[in-house]
Amino acid sequence: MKEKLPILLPEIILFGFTCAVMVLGVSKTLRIRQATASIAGFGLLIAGIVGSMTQGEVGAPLPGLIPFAKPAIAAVGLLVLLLMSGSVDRAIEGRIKSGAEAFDAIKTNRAEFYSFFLFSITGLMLCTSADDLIWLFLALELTSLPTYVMVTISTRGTASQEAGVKYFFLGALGAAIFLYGFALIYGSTGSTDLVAIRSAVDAAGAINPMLAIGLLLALVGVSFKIAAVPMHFYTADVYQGAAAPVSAMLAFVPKAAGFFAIILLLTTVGWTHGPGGHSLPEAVRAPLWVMAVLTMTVGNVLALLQSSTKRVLAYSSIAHSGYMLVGVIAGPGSRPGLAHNGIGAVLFYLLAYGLMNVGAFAVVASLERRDAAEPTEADDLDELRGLCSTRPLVGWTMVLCSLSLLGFPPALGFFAKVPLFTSGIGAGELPLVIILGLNSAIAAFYYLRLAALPLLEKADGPPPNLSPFVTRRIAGAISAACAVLVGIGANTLLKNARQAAAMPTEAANRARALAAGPDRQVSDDQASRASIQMSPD
Amino acid sequence: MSELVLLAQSGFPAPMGGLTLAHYLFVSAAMFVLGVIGFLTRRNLIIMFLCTEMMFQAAGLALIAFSRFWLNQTGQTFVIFVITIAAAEAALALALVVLLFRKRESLSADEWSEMSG
Amino acid sequence: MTGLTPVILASTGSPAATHQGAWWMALIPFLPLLSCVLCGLVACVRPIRSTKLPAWITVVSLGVSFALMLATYGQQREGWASGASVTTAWEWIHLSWGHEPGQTLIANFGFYMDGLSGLWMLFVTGLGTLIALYASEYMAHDKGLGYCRFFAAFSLFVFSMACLVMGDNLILLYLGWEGVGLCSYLLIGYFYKKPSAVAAAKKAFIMNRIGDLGLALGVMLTFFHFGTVQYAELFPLVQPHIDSLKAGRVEDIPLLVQAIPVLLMIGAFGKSAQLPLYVWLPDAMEGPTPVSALIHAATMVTAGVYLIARTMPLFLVSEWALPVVAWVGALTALLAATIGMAQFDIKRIMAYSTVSQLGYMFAGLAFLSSTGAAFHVFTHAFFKATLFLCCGAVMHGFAGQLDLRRLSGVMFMRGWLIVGVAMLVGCLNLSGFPFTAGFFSKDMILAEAFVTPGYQLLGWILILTAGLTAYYTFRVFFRVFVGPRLFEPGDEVHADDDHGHADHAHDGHAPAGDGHSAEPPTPQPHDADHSFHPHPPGWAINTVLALLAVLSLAAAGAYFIEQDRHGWVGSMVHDSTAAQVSIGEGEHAVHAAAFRHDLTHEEHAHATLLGMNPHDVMYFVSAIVGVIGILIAAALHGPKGIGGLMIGSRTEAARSRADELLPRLGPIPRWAQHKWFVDEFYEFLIRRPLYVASCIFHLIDALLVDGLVNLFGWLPRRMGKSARRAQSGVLHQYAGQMAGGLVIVLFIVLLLTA
Amino acid sequence: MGEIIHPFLLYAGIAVGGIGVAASLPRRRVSPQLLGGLLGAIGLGMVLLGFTLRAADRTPDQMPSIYFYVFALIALGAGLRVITNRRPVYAALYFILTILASAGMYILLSATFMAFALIIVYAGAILITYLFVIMLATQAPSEEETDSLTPYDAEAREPFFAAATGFALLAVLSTMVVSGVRGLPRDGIATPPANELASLPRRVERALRAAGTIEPEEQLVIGSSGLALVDAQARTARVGIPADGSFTSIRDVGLPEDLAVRNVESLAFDFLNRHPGTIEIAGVILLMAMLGAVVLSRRQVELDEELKRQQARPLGSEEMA
Repeated sequence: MKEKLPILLPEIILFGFTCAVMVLGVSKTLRIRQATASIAGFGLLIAGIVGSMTQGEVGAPLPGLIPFAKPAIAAVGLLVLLLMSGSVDRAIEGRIKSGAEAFDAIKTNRAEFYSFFLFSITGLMLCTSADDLIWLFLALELTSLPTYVMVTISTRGTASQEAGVKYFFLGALGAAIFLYGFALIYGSTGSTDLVAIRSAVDAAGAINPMLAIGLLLALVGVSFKIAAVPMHFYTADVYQGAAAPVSAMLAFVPKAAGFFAIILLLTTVGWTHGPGGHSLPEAVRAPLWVMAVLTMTVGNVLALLQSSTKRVLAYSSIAHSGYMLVGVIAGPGSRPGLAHNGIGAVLFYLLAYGLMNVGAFAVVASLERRDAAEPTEADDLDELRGLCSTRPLVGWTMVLCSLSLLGFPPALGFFAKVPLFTSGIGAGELPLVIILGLNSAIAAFYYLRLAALPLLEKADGPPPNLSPFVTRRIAGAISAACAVLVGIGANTLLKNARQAAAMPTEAANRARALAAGPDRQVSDDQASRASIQMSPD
Repeated sequence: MSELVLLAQSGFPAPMGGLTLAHYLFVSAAMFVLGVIGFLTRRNLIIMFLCTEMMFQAAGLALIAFSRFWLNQTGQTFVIFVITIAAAEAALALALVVLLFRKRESLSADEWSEMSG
Repeated sequence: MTGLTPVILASTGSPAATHQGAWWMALIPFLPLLSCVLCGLVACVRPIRSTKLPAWITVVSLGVSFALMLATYGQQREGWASGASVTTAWEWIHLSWGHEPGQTLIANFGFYMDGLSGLWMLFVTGLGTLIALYASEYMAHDKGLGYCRFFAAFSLFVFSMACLVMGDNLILLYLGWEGVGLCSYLLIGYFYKKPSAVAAAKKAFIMNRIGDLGLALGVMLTFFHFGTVQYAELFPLVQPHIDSLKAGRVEDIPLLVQAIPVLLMIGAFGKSAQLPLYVWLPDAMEGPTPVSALIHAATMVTAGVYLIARTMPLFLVSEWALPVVAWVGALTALLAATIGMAQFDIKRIMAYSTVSQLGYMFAGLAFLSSTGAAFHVFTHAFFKATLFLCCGAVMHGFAGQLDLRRLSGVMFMRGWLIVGVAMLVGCLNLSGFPFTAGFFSKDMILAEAFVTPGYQLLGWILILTAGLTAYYTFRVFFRVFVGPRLFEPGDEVHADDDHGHADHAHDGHAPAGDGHSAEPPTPQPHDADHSFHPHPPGWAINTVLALLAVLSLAAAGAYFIEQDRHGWVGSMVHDSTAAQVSIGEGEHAVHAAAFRHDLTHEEHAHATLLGMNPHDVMYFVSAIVGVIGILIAAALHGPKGIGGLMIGSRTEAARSRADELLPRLGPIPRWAQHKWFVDEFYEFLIRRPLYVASCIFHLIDALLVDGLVNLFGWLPRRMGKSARRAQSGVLHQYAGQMAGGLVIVLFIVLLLTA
Repeated sequence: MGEIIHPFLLYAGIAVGGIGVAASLPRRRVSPQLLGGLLGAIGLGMVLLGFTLRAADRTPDQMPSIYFYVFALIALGAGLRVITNRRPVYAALYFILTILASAGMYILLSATFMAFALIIVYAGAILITYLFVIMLATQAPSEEETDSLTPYDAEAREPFFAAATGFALLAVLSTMVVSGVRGLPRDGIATPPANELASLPRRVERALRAAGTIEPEEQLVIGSSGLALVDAQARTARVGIPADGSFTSIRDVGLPEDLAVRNVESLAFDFLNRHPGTIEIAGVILLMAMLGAVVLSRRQVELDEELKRQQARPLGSEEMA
């Protein structure tokens, strides 16, 4: 455990800040309550910086994952937090003080909201540090349990509660499924340590049917988190019912956790099967293939029919998961070279998707209608009409983000999607890549609509009001800027992602097996000898 | 046989045959499936959640059986955590259910199906 | 982010390692980008939006860029002799799909600095700074969003131009190429409420697209064949092909390689407004004048010259690529000059003269005189910017009046002296008056025409053009700047000193400026009953004009520095990838010519002009031709007598002695005035058939393609409708479907493991 | 699979069980719950019998004890009642029965600690909370029995679809699991048990003293790593007489036969040695759950607008003061 502490430093820091936010949030002083968002952001920042300085874990299933994933999580997390913050609205607090408005928990004291968010991010980071099924199970739960609460309390409407109950109950069903899968994986190998499972699988030679079924149960259960077929049904309702900032978070945090979990789970069988020796075992690959195809297609075709922006984004989020599954199926690739590493492509895509997607949700979050007694989110697609002229910042955010999500060159989305294609081709998954291409074309129908509505159409009727929280628009603008500008540095990021996805070498595995021995005492020289070794570029 | 003696002497029971394991696993799988069926058929939110608890329990039984089969304690350790998570989930779920009940005066899941498409 | 990677360069001639450039070299392009972003931000902040802040941001950032460029020059000048210095800001594109050469595409944000790019960047940033300063006053009437937009696009242009010039690979060059095209489009269409400006912007964009397509194909083909787009790697790979051409084994060179220069050439013709793609440039004068000065005279339009100079080795692999360039250049020069002679809009005249001078540059490149071309680019940048800015000052002062028939004696009005003198300096340069910068640079090209065998005829054409240039240049000068002080304000009459009204069509020219009206208008004397008073330029414009005038004269000095290496420009060009052919004059030319034509020294020695060494005699020939042109202009358009120079005895602005001469020439002047009906010809030859074709294709499209597309659109919708049934919103149904899906997935596994 | 159960028996049992469960799910009209329960029991019995027959065939010593059948029957029967009983309270009580039966099976699987932990934590705490909530959220039953049933409890939703899906799942699961079990190593020993006695010097010493194998002044030698020098393979321990920081007259003695690590001890070793970080995560999750429950239940204090406004005023004035 002691040797694992430095790796867990970001999580520990984050948890400390979580507690601080939790405690300060019940302060009687308004200013302290208002500061909680900044404190949370500060915590994320520090955790990200510390995470980027962390060395990869020797002998972990994916040794290089942490130095890439944790800063990336912190970066997207900061953006989402920015989108969420501002809920502590000064004006409302002032009105409550003067007695003009009733005290309203949801509008004033949102510190618990931030602490749930930090809990969830902590869980996400713990997912990246996972080397054990038990750990992974707990990390996944820590990621998703707070989101259930956040969805439920995100707005005061019954829609949020409906979203909460759907999300929670189906999530519990998913959790039970992957827990059963974990149990079977343990049962078929006798260990919960991912690397030890890998050794057991290698030693056994063939894939035990119980392992296959356990792995698939686990994958299907976890695919609830990434909103992949067949566990995707909740997505649209939940995204629609939750407040837009929370939906933005749902589109990144559980999804990233799910992908980390899927990748880590698949390292136990490894991409060393198939005729060429560079793909997943057929029993795992074929179901994943079907899932990927259905996920992309279902997400895209359903998004075509929606009239609510959030639902469009929800279905598109399903489709994006499908795209990423292509990279998962392709695996780390047989040949060196940036273009072949599907896992690296997935990690990079996650980051890119997180960055771009916040902007799209920020648009919804920044617009509201004040017709009713209570302002409501302007969620209808028609509200986007002519935004570029009436609400330029918000409108352009939408245009840029949706073009980037579409994968329009030279935006970030393009640079993120290309490696998925190349890795798929490199892994010989040509039909899958063709379907991916077709789906990208279908996606153009609704993404171009999202881009054209603000840009080309004229607003009919008064434009929607801007929400009082400037931070939401800032988050959107940053996201749009990322979507446009990060593409320039895409190569460096992609390279980092590829390094993060480097599979451990045999030597590292052996050191790990030694370390995982009965008394878990690893001598210092063993640990230092087995420094992280990655295959050369 | 010396291994068996060794096991017994170090506090472990004798190894379990695959057949016995199959017995337990079948019971576990049946319990899991009962949970699934209950989740799909019962409309009462509390019962639905009870069914997910049953699925967790099925996983727990399988873990204990595997732990016995492999003669290591990992499975039992896992069950401790499973119970912990089950407790945490239950706390949240029950709080949610109470919230929902106050809203609609009903525990039926069908009350919450306004969003669709 | 700024990882600095040293790159090994094997230069064209002798392999030499590139130096690692200083990291701050990367700031040269990025400061303008920063300025662009800042201008955009200023536009978002209401209180400071309507100040001159964007202008100052731009001026300062460009100024710092220029200073950095000077520092780079000072620091690295010596090093360029042995190879370029490269600074890689960060990796941009790095795709590999295998280990074989040609299976890795590397295009970084790497900045490549050698003599050629150094020369270009010096005047791009320097002139950019000055013109931004000028524009700060010139555009002041438009303060607000438009002002921010203008300077943002202006900065973005400089960034793109820097990428174009400094990029160490063809992809970055292409990025910059598209970038400058975009900025040009944005700035031409700056007065977007004016239909003619929008039309001009569209025309420029479309014409440029044709060229860009050529360039894009050329870049792709280059990568396809050589497997790299980085100069440092590319040129050594080209060398074997050059060698085999030298050895006369043309058949060894793949046809694809020979196609590369043709495609690149098309790109260059588009951007640099050469035949047949030149028609957009005169129309581009719809943009604000500073833009015309910077983009459409000094910098962007020379990108084509830069492209050919930079990729000169690629042009040497084809036998006929350079001759085509030469002919196109010379004919463009002549054609544009003839059109320029008959125009009345002074800005358009300058535009045609730009086209014409660009023709010189291309011809110079084709005569293997990169030095001459580069030198002409360099001097032209200064004096043409001066000329344009003078026109702009006139336009600014006279409410958009640009018709030379409606202005006269401007130089002698109060406060216009600096403008007049600057104009005179510019005109002298342009007409190649002895000992001006333009004189030396033009000579260098002309002389080479006679040295290079087979180009004698072109040489004569170019000499003729030089005479015509002198004529139309001074036609403008004599009619507008000297003579009786008469004027008629343009159609943008506004309250005298009130420039506050925003974004109207302010910069247009008078309708009569097109010269379509048969009857010349009658200008009114300035003391007529009219509320309009011309307002002379302010300090910013005057400073810039004075500075530019001095600089454009001083540019001649570059000819005398480092004379042993054909002047400063020559030495700069020599230390670049254009080096191989930068041997502009003297005995080097022998090699240059022999290089392509297998000539011996003896044969070459016979290349003469009027029986003498062309290099010596050219000074006299061109000086004489130029002076003759000026004299003709003086005779036809100048004021009567020497004394008339001060006040002028020509009492009318609208008429000149040339008008009496014109009817005798038949329809030719009218045709020239109508630009030889080239636009109409294009209309007839290209647009009409295209229209007919498009109608046909539209039918096919509607019936067949639309059907397919509709099917493609219909199918997902249909699928979506059926998939939607699963999204009933009922928790149990979702759970049931999830469980069902799980069972199906597990069944697949069962089937595969059984 | 044939080695463990005849496939026909397996699938027939599952099918019968499926029909039974489908039959016993609550329906608006009379649902044949008793018949369904019987069918379910028959199906389950067929499968377990199939297992047992093969076990008796091959390795009679590996048959599970009779208690297993009892507990399995109770667990699954109670589980069936959980999903078929129309009254939520009874369902929860039946679930407690399932838990108890599971705990019984845990004991059979020599997981004694976990068995009691399960009963205490699950049956004792979690399920009681469930009962509380059920009682809180259900209207008080009136005189007639049927009235107390809410319609949503009285009727199952699509019982046949659910049963078909569920039992298809069971078929797949059991097929894969059964064929997977066959492929497991015969004795299932992956790694030899760790030498945990080395970490328990006091207990070893006490056992040695009780057995009288060591002299009163002798003690167990503690190695530099803080562990006793106990050799689990040879079942010997090193003892010596302590003398100012070191040991003299060191010798190896055999360990008594009955000295063994208890279940709770070895579980604790595994739990604390190998999963310390995981425990912390579990703690974080519990904290989060507590906060979540508080937040969710705080939200339910729904005041009407007027009341809110009234509350707001004193609140505001307090803050002012």
